[in-house]
Amino acid sequence: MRTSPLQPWHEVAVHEQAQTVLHGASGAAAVFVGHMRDFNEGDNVTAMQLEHYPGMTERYLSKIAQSAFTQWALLDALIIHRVGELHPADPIVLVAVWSAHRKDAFSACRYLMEELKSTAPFWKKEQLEDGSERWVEQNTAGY
Amino acid sequence: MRTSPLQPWHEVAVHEQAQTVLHGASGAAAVFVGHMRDFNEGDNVTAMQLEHYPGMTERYLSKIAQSAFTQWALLDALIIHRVGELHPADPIVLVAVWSAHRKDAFSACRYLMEELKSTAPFWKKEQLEDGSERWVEQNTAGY
Amino acid sequence: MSVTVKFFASLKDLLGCDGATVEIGEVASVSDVWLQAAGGKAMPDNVLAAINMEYVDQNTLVHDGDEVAFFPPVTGGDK
Amino acid sequence: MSVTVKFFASLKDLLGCDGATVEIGEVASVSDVWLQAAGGKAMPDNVLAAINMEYVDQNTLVHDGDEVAFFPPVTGGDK
Repeated sequence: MRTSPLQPWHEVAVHEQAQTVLHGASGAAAVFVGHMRDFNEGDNVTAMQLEHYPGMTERYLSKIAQSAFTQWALLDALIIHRVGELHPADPIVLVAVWSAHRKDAFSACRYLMEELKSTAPFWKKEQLEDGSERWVEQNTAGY
Repeated sequence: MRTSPLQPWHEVAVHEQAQTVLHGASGAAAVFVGHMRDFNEGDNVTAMQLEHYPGMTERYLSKIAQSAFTQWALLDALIIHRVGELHPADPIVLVAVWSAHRKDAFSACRYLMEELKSTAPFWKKEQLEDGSERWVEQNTAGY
Repeated sequence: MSVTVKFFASLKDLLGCDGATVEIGEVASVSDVWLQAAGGKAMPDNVLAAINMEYVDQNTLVHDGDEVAFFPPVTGGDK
Repeated sequence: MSVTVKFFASLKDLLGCDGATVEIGEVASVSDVWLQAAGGKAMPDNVLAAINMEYVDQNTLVHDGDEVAFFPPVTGGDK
């Protein structure tokens, strides 16, 4: 959980450099970064408050990661999620996975994102252009 | 095509920063980086020569990218591939895709990698620990 | 027995409260805890619940000392 | 007619040559070009061919001025 701005590509580079066990063993890194958009459900969004449930959110991120490690041959994984106030274009979430093979890296990275989105307790309150605020309480149907 | 060492995460960060059209519009970046492993087909590998067909390789990378843009709602894509001499842990290939939505970003990133691996003309000559060399001419069955 | 109650996101706004400690009879479910803690306000549709940071359904029985949380659907965002 | 021939990777090693310009009769397929250019060496299994940087099969006819390339399977690596 990160309350300050996130520089996702820098985080990945630093992490990968430090994890010497990856060097030569990892053939595949799959990374997803979610950014805040300036438009949602037909409205321009100027800012967002990202709330979480301290303790439970970390617990579920850890569960999800453990589950990925049992399903695929992974060497390492890194998950960082912003909380607090965000603005359009700010990175919200980083999921990075390292494996010997790309199939495992891709599958695990996508699984981690889908599970994170559906089970980790995060809530978004959007601030719109007209100054009003709203909680985002439904995933957009389908996509 | 890149003959000098590749710093993939730095490339992605710089590209994303420069493409201001992404800022606020892109909700999802999916990135794959392939690294050289120190072990292949049961042998320790100390170096690798990556050969390509100048002109045809670029042509096929461009075809693949165009095909991805027709299949998914993408905002941007970046593909960089090393050629020349590589050593274990060196980045070989970077594929990065930006989209409003994660589904498109993930699907397109994976598609680009699979197509790149199966159609873009690249050949690997491995140098083994005992000094011998061999061309890698078959994809490992299945995975 | 006594349980700690937490409300998150829009429920916190709805109830004007982010949590409380409530006293409740020995046999009580998660929805009984809501009735006790929410000051008579009906539970909105789709509210999720957790006991001690694990998802549970509304019929699950609570135990003395439990932390019972209520929150709206998680909003990881669209796909 | 005249076509430019290129060999890549292990074929270059096998033939000791990375390319040539060959003269060939007016109706010639890709495999005819191989026969002409490879100095009598049989074509290994799985060799791929391209004309003017587009994949073609071995029966495709070539035209004057074409660039005909032969190479082993591309080795993007395992999955």
